[in-house]
Amino acid sequence: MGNSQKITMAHGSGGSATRKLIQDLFHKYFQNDVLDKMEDAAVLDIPSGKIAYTTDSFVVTPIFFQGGDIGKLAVCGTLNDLLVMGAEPKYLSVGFILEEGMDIRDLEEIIKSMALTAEESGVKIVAGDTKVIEGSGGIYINTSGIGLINHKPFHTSNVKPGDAVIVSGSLGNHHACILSHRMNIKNTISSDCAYLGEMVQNLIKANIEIKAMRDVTRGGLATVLNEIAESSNTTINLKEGSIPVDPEVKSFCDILGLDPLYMANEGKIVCFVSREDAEKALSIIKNSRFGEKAAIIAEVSERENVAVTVTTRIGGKRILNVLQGEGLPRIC
Amino acid sequence: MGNSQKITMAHGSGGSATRKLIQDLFHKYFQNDVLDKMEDAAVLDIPSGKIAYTTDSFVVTPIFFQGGDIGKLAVCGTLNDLLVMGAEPKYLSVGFILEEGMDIRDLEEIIKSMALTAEESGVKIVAGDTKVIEGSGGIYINTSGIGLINHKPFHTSNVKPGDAVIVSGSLGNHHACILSHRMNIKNTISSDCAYLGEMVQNLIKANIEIKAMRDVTRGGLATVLNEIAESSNTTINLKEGSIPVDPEVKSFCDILGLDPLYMANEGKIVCFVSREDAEKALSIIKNSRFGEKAAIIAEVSERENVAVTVTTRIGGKRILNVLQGEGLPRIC
Amino acid sequence: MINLEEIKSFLLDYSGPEIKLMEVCGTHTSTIVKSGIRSLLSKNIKLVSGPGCPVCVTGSRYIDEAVNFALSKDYTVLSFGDLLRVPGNEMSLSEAKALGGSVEIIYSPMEAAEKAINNPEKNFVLAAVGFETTIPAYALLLDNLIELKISNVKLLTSLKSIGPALDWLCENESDIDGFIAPGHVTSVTGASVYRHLAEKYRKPFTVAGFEAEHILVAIYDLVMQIANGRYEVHNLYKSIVSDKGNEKAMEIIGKYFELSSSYWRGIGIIDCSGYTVRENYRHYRIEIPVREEEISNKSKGCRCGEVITGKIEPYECTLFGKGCTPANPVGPCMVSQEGTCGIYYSMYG
Amino acid sequence: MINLEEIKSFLLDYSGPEIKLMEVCGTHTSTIVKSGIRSLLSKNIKLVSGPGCPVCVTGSRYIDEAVNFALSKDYTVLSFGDLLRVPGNEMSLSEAKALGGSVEIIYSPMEAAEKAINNPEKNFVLAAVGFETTIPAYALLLDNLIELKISNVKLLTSLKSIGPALDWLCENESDIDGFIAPGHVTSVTGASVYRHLAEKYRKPFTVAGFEAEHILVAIYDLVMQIANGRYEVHNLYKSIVSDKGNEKAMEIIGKYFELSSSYWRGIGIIDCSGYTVRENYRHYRIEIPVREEEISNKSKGCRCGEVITGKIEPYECTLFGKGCTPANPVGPCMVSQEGTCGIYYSMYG
Amino acid sequence: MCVAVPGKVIELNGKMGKVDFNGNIVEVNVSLVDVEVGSYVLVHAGYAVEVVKRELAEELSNLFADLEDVL
Amino acid sequence: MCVAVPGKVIELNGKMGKVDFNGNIVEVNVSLVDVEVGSYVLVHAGYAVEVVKRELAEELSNLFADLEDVL
Ligand code: SF4
Ligand code: SF4
Ligand SMILES: [Mg+2]
Ligand SMILES: [Mg+2]
Ligand SMILES: [Mg+2]
Ligand SMILES: [Mg+2]
Ligand SMILES: [Mg+2]
Ligand SMILES: [Mg+2]
Ligand SMILES: [Mg+2]
Ligand SMILES: [Mg+2]
Ligand SMILES: [Mg+2]
Ligand SMILES: [Mg+2]
Repeated sequence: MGNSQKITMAHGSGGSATRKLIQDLFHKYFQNDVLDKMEDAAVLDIPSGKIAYTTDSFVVTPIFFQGGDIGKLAVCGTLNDLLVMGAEPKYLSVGFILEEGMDIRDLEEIIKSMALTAEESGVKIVAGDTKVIEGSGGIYINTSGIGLINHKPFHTSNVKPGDAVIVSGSLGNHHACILSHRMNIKNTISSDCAYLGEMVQNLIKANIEIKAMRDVTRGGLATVLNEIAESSNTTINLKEGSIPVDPEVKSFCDILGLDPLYMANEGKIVCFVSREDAEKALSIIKNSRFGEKAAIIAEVSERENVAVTVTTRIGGKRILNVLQGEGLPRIC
Repeated sequence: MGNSQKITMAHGSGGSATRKLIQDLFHKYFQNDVLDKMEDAAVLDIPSGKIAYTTDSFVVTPIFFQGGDIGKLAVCGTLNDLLVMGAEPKYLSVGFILEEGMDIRDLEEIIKSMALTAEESGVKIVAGDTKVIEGSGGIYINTSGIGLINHKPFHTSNVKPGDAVIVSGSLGNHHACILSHRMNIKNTISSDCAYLGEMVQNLIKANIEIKAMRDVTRGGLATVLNEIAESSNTTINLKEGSIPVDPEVKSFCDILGLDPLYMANEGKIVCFVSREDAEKALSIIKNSRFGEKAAIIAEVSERENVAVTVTTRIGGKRILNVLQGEGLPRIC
Repeated sequence: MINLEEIKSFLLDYSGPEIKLMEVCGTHTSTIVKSGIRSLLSKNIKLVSGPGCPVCVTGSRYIDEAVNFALSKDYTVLSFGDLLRVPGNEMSLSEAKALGGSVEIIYSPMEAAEKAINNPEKNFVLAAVGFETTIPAYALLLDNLIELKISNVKLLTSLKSIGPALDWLCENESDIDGFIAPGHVTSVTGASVYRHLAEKYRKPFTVAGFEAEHILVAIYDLVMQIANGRYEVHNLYKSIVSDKGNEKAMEIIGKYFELSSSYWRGIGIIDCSGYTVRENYRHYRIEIPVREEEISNKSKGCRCGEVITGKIEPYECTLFGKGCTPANPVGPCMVSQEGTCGIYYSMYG
Repeated sequence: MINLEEIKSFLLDYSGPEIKLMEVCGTHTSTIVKSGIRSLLSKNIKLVSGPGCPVCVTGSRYIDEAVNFALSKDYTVLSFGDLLRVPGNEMSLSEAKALGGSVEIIYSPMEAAEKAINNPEKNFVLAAVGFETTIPAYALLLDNLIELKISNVKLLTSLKSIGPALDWLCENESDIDGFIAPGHVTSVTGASVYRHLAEKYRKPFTVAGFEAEHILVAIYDLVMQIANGRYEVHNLYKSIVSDKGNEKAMEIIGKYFELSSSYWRGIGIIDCSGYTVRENYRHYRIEIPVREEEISNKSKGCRCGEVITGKIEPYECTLFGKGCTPANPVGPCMVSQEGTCGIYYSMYG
Repeated sequence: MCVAVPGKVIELNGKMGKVDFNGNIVEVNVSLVDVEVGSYVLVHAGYAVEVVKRELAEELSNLFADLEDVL
Repeated sequence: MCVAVPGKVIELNGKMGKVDFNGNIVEVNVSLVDVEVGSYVLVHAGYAVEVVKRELAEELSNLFADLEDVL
């Protein structure tokens, strides 16, 4: 039956078609002791202490891209948000909003990818929901996540003058990858979409005191650094030449007049450590998965009247503001 | 500026327009010690033990209706899912997916309503996210929630032959209310959208042993009872005459050929208790907020070859199956 | 005077010769199943369902036509919800919609006029199916379209007349002993339309309402008529149905529509059993040729035709509940809220 | 031979008479700001920005026209992204889109042909803005439309020629001492177009590329020319720019477009400063009258006109960063990626 | 399809009328029946099919008398 | 608007050509320039505006000589 290959409104009815979809796809790939109970809420055993809790929705098009898909993105994005608070991600919830006409085989691929990413990251998907809306075959995914905090949580307010800023890799790859699809520019740029658990774990194991950490997503490095400078009341001084950008991405940006500092990444963090720890932290990151191109890109100083400054390639100085105006749509 | 009254793609950029939206609306109404930190994840203190964790997305149209709005629904829906597992709801995350063209004053009303409902229910909204997609002014809300389980969790597998089934009020009101708007039928049917914390608290305080509990939402009573019968391996025997349905709702259903047993509710639970506790539990529910029309509607027996049977008004017997085929779209 | 309890015990204890009654109307089927009426009858009284669900008797080619309009960028199809999941030879309207075709659900044909006024740049095709109960609504729509000079709505018709179908059944399915006549259709046509059939085929017809009591009383009446060798037309839905029906309604049907031969799924072409828009209003009609249809590939193995004609009950079809469910229907009888297979599936699983 | 370091120290230490240079091109403005070039110049060397952002010089009435097409059910507007948030008298294209208007972003005018072929049932209006760099792309599109007999695309033009605008500036803003000429426009027109202006107004013109080094060298060149009383046209972007420009490109512009008077926001109507589609291709053009415009209500207090003509720097406008930000722009200079106010805002906050 | 329910006419306005079904008010085309405000009509697909001669309770209680009439 | 970047022509096909910008391949209308495969062109809004006579590194190192020429 053609019916079985596309999502129709019936799949969102809450009745038998919804049940079948849940059994054939979600239940099949996401199975674990908690989810399998199929109750209205998952019941979890939590040791006393602090937990981290976050949510994000993912609306990217195309839904499949070089280096990932919307499902992998939805898992990694939320896990990284937990990670950068110093938490060990444990549990995920997933909410699907499917547009009528969504290809069910595509949905299956996405679900497989989520299951695989969750498994590799050591987290369980314990709660889920599916709704169907009218539309033209799109998919939107919300994930929320819970992580356990086993040590002092990272907080942007810990950042102090003298600290060094490390970025874990080259900038703009995810954004450039997504836009390449959309604008029909052929290249081999791959999204950096990844869960960075190993990298952060390695830093913690090496007793690096992480002052603050952020994943560099929507709004780009410029936006993240501005937020941290504001919340720690410092000024961050960026060295333009030190910022890693892949040549293919650089050229891609030039074609469209884009700036990698404002572009979204999905597997990059900035990490604030003391000047003393900087080189050691850098080398740990460089030796971790997804960290080869890491670099020290900035230092923190006493608050001047602006949040973030850049020393340019030719020695000029300028302010780096947050992303202004319209970003390009649906990158995450 | 007209710009400030409608959502545009810029509000989803992650840059300054997103920030302004967050500050002017989410931050303004959802303020609390955790959310105010504006980190990538909320850090929460949790006592050791069990927690309940759930998620749901809400895609109802119209977004404002008699008795509620999509925001109130999104809060109550997730809180009720925690409640029926025996948890005390504590924290919520909220993910907004906004379509370009969404009226910002409408969004503000929805956010206010969510804030009010959360406050009344004693829960904090501690994590949030906003994305903008192309479209025509719609809004989709995902909530996830965490509750603390302070006693034995309710499980559908606890249901045993001899148990009585109580429904906390009349059926079909939410569904009828939503459809009335859509079909331009004028009536005073109001959605039953409500958080049932007090009712459940009262049952627990009175030491009623709750075997299992479910909120009766999408798919209706028929679907919920079938699920519970399956997971407890019992048969549930419903008495048609005992099921509360408001006359106005009944007539509404007759006009459209709908069956209240398959219609969605947003403030109704079914509660399984032993035969001995049934009358006491019923009177507690009747004396709780939103419980006036509660009734004992069924009893549980040893598993026959079907899950749910109905004794009809004229004394016939039939099977009550789960919702088949297409429900009507976007009721929750 | 006999009361309900007496009728119930009579029907449960009945041990006379086996009787087979047909309820023609899908809404009757629904009441019978929802009220568990079969559990209240002796096994010597058998109820079978008839061709009284307009969706179920519609041919797959008709769906194909509607699907083509939905998929074409130039047209929007307006349809009752029930029709959406009926499989055509390629796909259903619901699948066409999922593929980006434009289909909007309506609840009354008269909504079409409003939609047409509000969207003058669009062209609407109204998928017009139904019996005499519904046809006056299409006629009233045409009245409205003409009055308001609306030209962007056309009717794609598969409109049926119940009388000729019953005639065909009496002719071809001689083991049906009596008919529960459809209450609402009869309110338009009048109960007198059955008199000629009753006499020609010597079968009783009882017009019934839609409460469980109506059905029980009608069954009792038919059993008694049969027992007594009578073949009369009885009207037991007096609050609505009269002998001559709603003459104004029949008149407006006649103004805009004319009888024509029509294809019935599972039966074939029956002369003068359908209605099409009259030639002088052809601007509002989409022509589709009346042709015999093969069972389509999409519904291989479907025995809808036999279900509709009371030859089998749904569970006698091997696909019932296996290859064919309301979520994935093979035949139209599984789709519609009035389709016998669908009703049986949701009540008996 | 002088090197970069020597030039940098010369420019930083320069203590001669105050010099005011205009970079005409928005992309130059962007390099200057992004590279922090102002921080490398003596305060006696002042850089002001010119009318070289096509979005910034477009009148509000033009936006109104585009908005009307977007809101009409019959048309889809194709536009470069930059134009979307420019306020018209009622609203911007972006607001029209949020209200359900149909607007699609394109990256090259030539995409219009493909869209037109793939959507024959739609009518497209291409919002065609730009200088001589971009106009050949519209000409190539027209070539394509004619060859493929595509008739569902029309151009709504606000196309500008940079030469007449510079003439106007030289005439009216006598305190500009020299011009950094736009590298890419000049690659089409040829560097020779400035010679007549240089001599008429005794001002030096230096054509520069878009790297920071290009700009520094061009500033140095202009300072030296001024110091030495010279007013020559120098081409310091040899890899791209020639004296005579791209003749094929100028030819195809001439084939499809003719010079016409044109309204420049902040300046007014300048004779022969715009291009419109020639009469023989009128099927592809949407007529809009050239009129003087009042400052619209929507941009009350906006001093874009003075920014564009180098009279003030953005932060001298009282709305800058307060009522007017890229998220809520009052004037077009705050909207475009090449708009001086927008560039200043994102770099200097 | 042939779902039809009785309601009370509460307003008349030319061809159209408002019909009340236990508090649910629907716009209905009444041009095919002779009614006044207060009449009960059977409504199907947006139009009044027939005037209802007696209410449901009355209909059911008279049903057995009707049966007796025909038997 | 006037953003334009140089790339290398890697394929020609009548009026159209493929241009490589450090691994980014774009379809470009090349009808207004005289090029062969291997040429560098400046691309703006989907068409090749001009042939690039020397690469960026060369351009920048020659810049000072060019300056000397004009000064
Ligand atoms: S069960 Fe399905 S396949 Fe069988 S007769 Fe009914 S509709 Fe046809
Ligand atoms: S800051 Fe805004 S209002 Fe002021 S001149 Fe620039 S664009 Fe106009
Ligand atoms: Mg988050
Ligand atoms: Mg995130
Ligand atoms: Mg983050
Ligand atoms: Mg759910
Ligand atoms: Mg849930
Ligand atoms: Mg729920
Ligand atoms: Mg629930
Ligand atoms: Mg987020
Ligand atoms: Mg269509
Ligand atoms: Mg339009």
